[in-house]
Amino acid sequence: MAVLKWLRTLGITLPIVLAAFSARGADTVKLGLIEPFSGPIAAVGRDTLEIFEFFAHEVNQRGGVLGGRHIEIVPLDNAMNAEKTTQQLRKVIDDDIRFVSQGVGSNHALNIIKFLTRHNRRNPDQAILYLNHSAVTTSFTNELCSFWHFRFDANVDMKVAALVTQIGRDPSARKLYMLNQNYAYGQAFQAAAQRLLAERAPDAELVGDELIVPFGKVLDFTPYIAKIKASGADTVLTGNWGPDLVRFVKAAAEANLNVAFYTIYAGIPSSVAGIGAKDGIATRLKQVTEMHENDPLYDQQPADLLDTYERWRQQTGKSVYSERMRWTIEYFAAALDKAGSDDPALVAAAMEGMAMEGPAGPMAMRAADHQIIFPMVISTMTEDAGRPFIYDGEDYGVAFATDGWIMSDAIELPTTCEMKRP
Amino acid sequence: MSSALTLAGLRKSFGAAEIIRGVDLAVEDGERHAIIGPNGAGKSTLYNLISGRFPPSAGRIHLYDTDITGKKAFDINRLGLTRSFQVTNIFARLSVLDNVRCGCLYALGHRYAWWKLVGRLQDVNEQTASILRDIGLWEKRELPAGLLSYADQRALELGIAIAGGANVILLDEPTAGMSHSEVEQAVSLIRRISEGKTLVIVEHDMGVVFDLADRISVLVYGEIIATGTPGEIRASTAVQEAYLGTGAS
Amino acid sequence: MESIIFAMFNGVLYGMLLFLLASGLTLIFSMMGVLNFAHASFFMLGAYFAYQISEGLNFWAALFVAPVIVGLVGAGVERWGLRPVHRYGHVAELLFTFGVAYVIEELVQMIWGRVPVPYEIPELMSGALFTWQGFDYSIYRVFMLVVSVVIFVALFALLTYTRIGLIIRAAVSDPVHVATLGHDIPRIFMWTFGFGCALAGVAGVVGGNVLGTEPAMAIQLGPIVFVVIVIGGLGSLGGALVAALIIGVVTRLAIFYDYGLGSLFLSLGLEIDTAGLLRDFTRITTAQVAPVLPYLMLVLMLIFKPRGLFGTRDV
Amino acid sequence: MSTLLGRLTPWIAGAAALIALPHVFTSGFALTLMSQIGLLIVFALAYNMLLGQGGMLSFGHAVYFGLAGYFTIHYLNFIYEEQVPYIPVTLIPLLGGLVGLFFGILIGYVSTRRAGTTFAMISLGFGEMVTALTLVLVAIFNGEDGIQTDRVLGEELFGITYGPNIEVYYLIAGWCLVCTLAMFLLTRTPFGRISNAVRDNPERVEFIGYSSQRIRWLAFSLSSFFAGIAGALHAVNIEHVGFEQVSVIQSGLVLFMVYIGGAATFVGPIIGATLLYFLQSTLTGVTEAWVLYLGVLFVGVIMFFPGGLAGLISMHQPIWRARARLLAPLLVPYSRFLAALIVCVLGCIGLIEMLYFRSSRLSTETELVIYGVESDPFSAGPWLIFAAAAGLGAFAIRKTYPGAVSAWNTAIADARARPLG
Repeated sequence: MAVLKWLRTLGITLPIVLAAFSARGADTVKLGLIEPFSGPIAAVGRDTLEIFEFFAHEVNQRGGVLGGRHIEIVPLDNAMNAEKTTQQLRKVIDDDIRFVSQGVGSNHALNIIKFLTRHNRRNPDQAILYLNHSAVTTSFTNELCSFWHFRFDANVDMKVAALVTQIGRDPSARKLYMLNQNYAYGQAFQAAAQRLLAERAPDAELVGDELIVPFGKVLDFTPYIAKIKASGADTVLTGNWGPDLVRFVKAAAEANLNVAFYTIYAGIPSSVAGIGAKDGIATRLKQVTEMHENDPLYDQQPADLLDTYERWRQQTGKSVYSERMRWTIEYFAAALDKAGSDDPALVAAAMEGMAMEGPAGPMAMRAADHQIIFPMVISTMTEDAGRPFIYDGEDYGVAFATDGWIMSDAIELPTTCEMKRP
Repeated sequence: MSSALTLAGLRKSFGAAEIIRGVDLAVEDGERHAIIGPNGAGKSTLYNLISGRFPPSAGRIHLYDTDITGKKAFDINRLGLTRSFQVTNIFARLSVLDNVRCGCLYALGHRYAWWKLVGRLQDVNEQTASILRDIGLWEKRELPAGLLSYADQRALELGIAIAGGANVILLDEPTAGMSHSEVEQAVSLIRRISEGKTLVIVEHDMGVVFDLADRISVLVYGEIIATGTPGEIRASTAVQEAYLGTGAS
Repeated sequence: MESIIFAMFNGVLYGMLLFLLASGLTLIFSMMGVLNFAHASFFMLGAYFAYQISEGLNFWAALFVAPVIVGLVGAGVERWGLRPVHRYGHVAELLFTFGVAYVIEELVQMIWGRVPVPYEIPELMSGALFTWQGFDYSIYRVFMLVVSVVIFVALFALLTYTRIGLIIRAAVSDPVHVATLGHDIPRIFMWTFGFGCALAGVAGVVGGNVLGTEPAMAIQLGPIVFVVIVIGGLGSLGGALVAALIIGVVTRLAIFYDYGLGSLFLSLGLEIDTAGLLRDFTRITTAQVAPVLPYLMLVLMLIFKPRGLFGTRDV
Repeated sequence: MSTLLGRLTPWIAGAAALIALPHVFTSGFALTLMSQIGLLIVFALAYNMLLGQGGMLSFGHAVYFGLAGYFTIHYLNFIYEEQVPYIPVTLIPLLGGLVGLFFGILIGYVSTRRAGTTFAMISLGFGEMVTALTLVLVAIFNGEDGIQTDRVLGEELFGITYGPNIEVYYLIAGWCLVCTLAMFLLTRTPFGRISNAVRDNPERVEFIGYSSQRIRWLAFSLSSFFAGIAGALHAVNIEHVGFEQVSVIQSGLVLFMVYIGGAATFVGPIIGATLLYFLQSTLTGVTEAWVLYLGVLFVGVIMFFPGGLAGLISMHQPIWRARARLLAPLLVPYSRFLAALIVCVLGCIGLIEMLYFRSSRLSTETELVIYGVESDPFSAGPWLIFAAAAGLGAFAIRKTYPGAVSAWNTAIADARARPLG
């Protein structure tokens, strides 16, 4: 069966690649993608690369940018190692690539921001622009904000705002238990939730607030489950990801803990695959995303976009789970055209304030801090809600169903950014 | 007369088994003292107690006037007692030269120095060279010690032990496994190096023992049954019965 | 009071899983003097094989077949990998198994991909067996406990009362002598290693679905298992059991009695600047450092009792 | 005089090479690569003071490398905030070394009480503990994000600012040379020799007046000192330090470098660090299976060439020294064996690449090019070819290996038979 699948995808993709090869010779606009393509979390980096290449190809098929030039994605492996990120940035300079994108690991994002700030100050003629597709540390668009950085994902505070707003709407969420990873990201999640809960979910009482050692160091979550049980909580709010989320949810399901899980990252492939359908559904696992395939709004998207999605599913055997990476490419292409040049400074200027139609209404790249603002949706893992979650051709027998949308005004938070423009 | 090494009421048990059962012995300064006894009599254990490999269960050990009971091996060595091993115990990957050199570094006061180069230490170089010539390994000084022949390794074992110039030397079967001619060479070597020092030697080859020793102690089942000059030991009926008798007949 | 017992019971459940993992490692170490760094990798192989088999057949088939396959793989690694390295000493053997751990992790990724596989608890046993303090204990939890206890008893009996156990114990203390009695020591070592790996495989089968089956599970679990056997005393099966239970219970209690280090410093009269670089020390609670506690215990143990709880020999 | 010149030749040549390299490889990527290799050489040599010279296998030596890095970054930031006395960046590595030394003395006291396997386990325990602490103590280590700095403190001697990477390269090259020389000289001190003796036979050392524990502790501390210098250089070069730098993965990498390069010789770690980091930086972009190849190479070295690459070279040194012509008869059997090895390896690589392609290929990648030829992993042809190559190669290895070994045996016996001279 598997072989058949491969053959099928091969048949579909071969013409695309041939087309891509014929375009290679032409003058392209290069976008360096610095992600882990080797090492323990290579899967995430490689998935990102696939999405970028797919949607860059879509843009190129439509006629490219700047009057026919193609966008070329240049993968640069950082092996999830900070020094490799720096090394790849120097390669980017060597090869005269003027645009980079990255999103996996906020430590690398921070490195890129700091590196480019120094580099662009010292070499204004060779400035490089950074498109951040997934690194969520809030300070990147607050005190650390930079003219050369644009974020196409909501930051932690915004995601927490969305989750907390939904908790405020949820009449069954009365007693809330927070559990987060004890490092910069988890602490930011915790702080934002503590700040926003009183205001947005006044009826929910915080009955527990816990930090754990991150990155798979906690092997057995049963003592935490026991504490949650003892606290009488009906809702869990967690920013955990990776094994820290998978083991947490599995332990809760095994103990028949009757609570709903509000999370950020429940819907990414490694979470769905690791948690599995049964445990995910039992814990009413919720995620906050920019879109999902079973939302009523999905079918109301423009026909050509739906076509593209369908092609994506056919070609890759994967669900559509990160819209924001598509936007990153779309924004990039639109800004290039608007600037009429591939000069990073002009492209950055063009991107500021740029509006685009999102899945649930307009979204905009806020000029003040280069943070994109868009509506977000909370959805719950269910057994059957139309399009099942697929990854690598495997049907995981689950889907996400919408709980509610949080519109831009509820997500947009003030920024402390004092943008220095060149 | 002062004793170089004094053992008083020494005992050692491993679990329920008592291997050394109350040994009293005084080795005079400057004498060559042999300890003989059948296999399993506890000779090696006795050496291990004296040299600090294990602490004794009871009793005291004195090196001259210093109580060394229960001291660490390196402390005892620093006080001037050295030993060789029955099973060759050298630094296999170091060169022959370095083996001997390591043996004399501490005694010559270079201790743990990490700011001096060994090649520049005149005193060490001289002493190493003289010992290498003594033990007949000067020609082979650059070979890794692990590649030496068995007899050469035995000689090197001896060289390491005496390199520090310790006053009291304990040798554990230095001629074990050697051919007849090798034994002769070894004996003359031992005679030379123990000149002016105190030597205690455990040996199975009775020729060697009677040739070398000023006095002999007989260890049987963890107890010393007799001590005396070679002549006295030869004449002792107790020794004859317990040990030599079986060997002689 | 009941909550303490409750926390301790949870600790025992977790500790027994740790023991299950450590038992094979201890067995291999006590027989061969080899510390198998790849042990957690064989655990991971057990989980992956179990996943594959339960996809095709069912969990019960996996429970019996997967460990056998892991054991055969382990025996193969010993025969064609470890045995030639034996002559270079224990450190080289340790290095070899370290390399094997790398290779196994990569092979697993090559075969099963880099994302977790959905290996789940069998439907039959996911129901609750009993409820205590409002906490449901699934049948599976108890099943894990039973498997661990059975393995411990069986191992103990095997080593103490059987002829094979006698030969194995003799082989440890005097391999030359046993060899002259006509026993094939390399062969015994090979099967010992295979058997130890099979035990890790059993742990993988019963633990993989609870912990999550993914390529990083070996590297996450490996160090803690070493802590168990070092604290217990290298080569002591009973020590491994006690250490595993202690670690299980202590980490549980640390989470349960969430005690802040800040208050400890205050009671010692130490004042820490709450804005300076050391501010985290006032904020940390024992629950947050629970996973680090075993390593702390390891260090303390090595300072005060370097041979471990029940260790009888040096390495 | 001529012998002194002879001894200095490799050092002068090394220095000349370090000066010349950035003029040969001018790209920023190459400069970063060479800078990293330079500091990794220091780290690898420091690690080899434990493994190769002292017989201590550590799984946690990155702790001293990383902690020195954290300290360096903090110190640079404090200089900006004028909270600490100014130290020129040129001398900052020394500060890192002292930090490494401090923790080396502290942690070394506990861990060097044991040798062998127990020591290895303790080092692993400390490694895990410190890695976990970097995530917990956010104020000091800033968790996953790590901490950053700007290495440009202002003008130093000769107007150097360390803004341009070339200046940092020369900083690293200079320190690398100094540290290498220092560590080389250390092997020739009483401490160095006794350290070797402890490696070979820790028990015997006790009977020539030395405490083997004390020697291990000293070796551990000094090694941590140099690891700290390397960590500080890393911090200056990358201007960032994160938990990866203290983690067991970093410790494992340096172990691989040292062992594959050859722990028994002084130059082994230099070869290992250069080769492995170069391969790692270039191969990761080419093949996904890089880590697998690294693991297999490591296992292969342990099983067949425990002396590592440098060991392979140095086992021919006695022959070379005795008479260079004795090497001639080795040529044919060696090339036979090498050819067989290459065929087998190429076959295996082909198989592995196809397996990887089938298991984790992206839909946007549709063809697999191996050795410049498009190989379709979904048809039998390439599988048969590569399997045949691997099989035939393995068979040929079995056939040619004894020949190579016996040729060496003959040559070495001839060489040893000649008198010293």
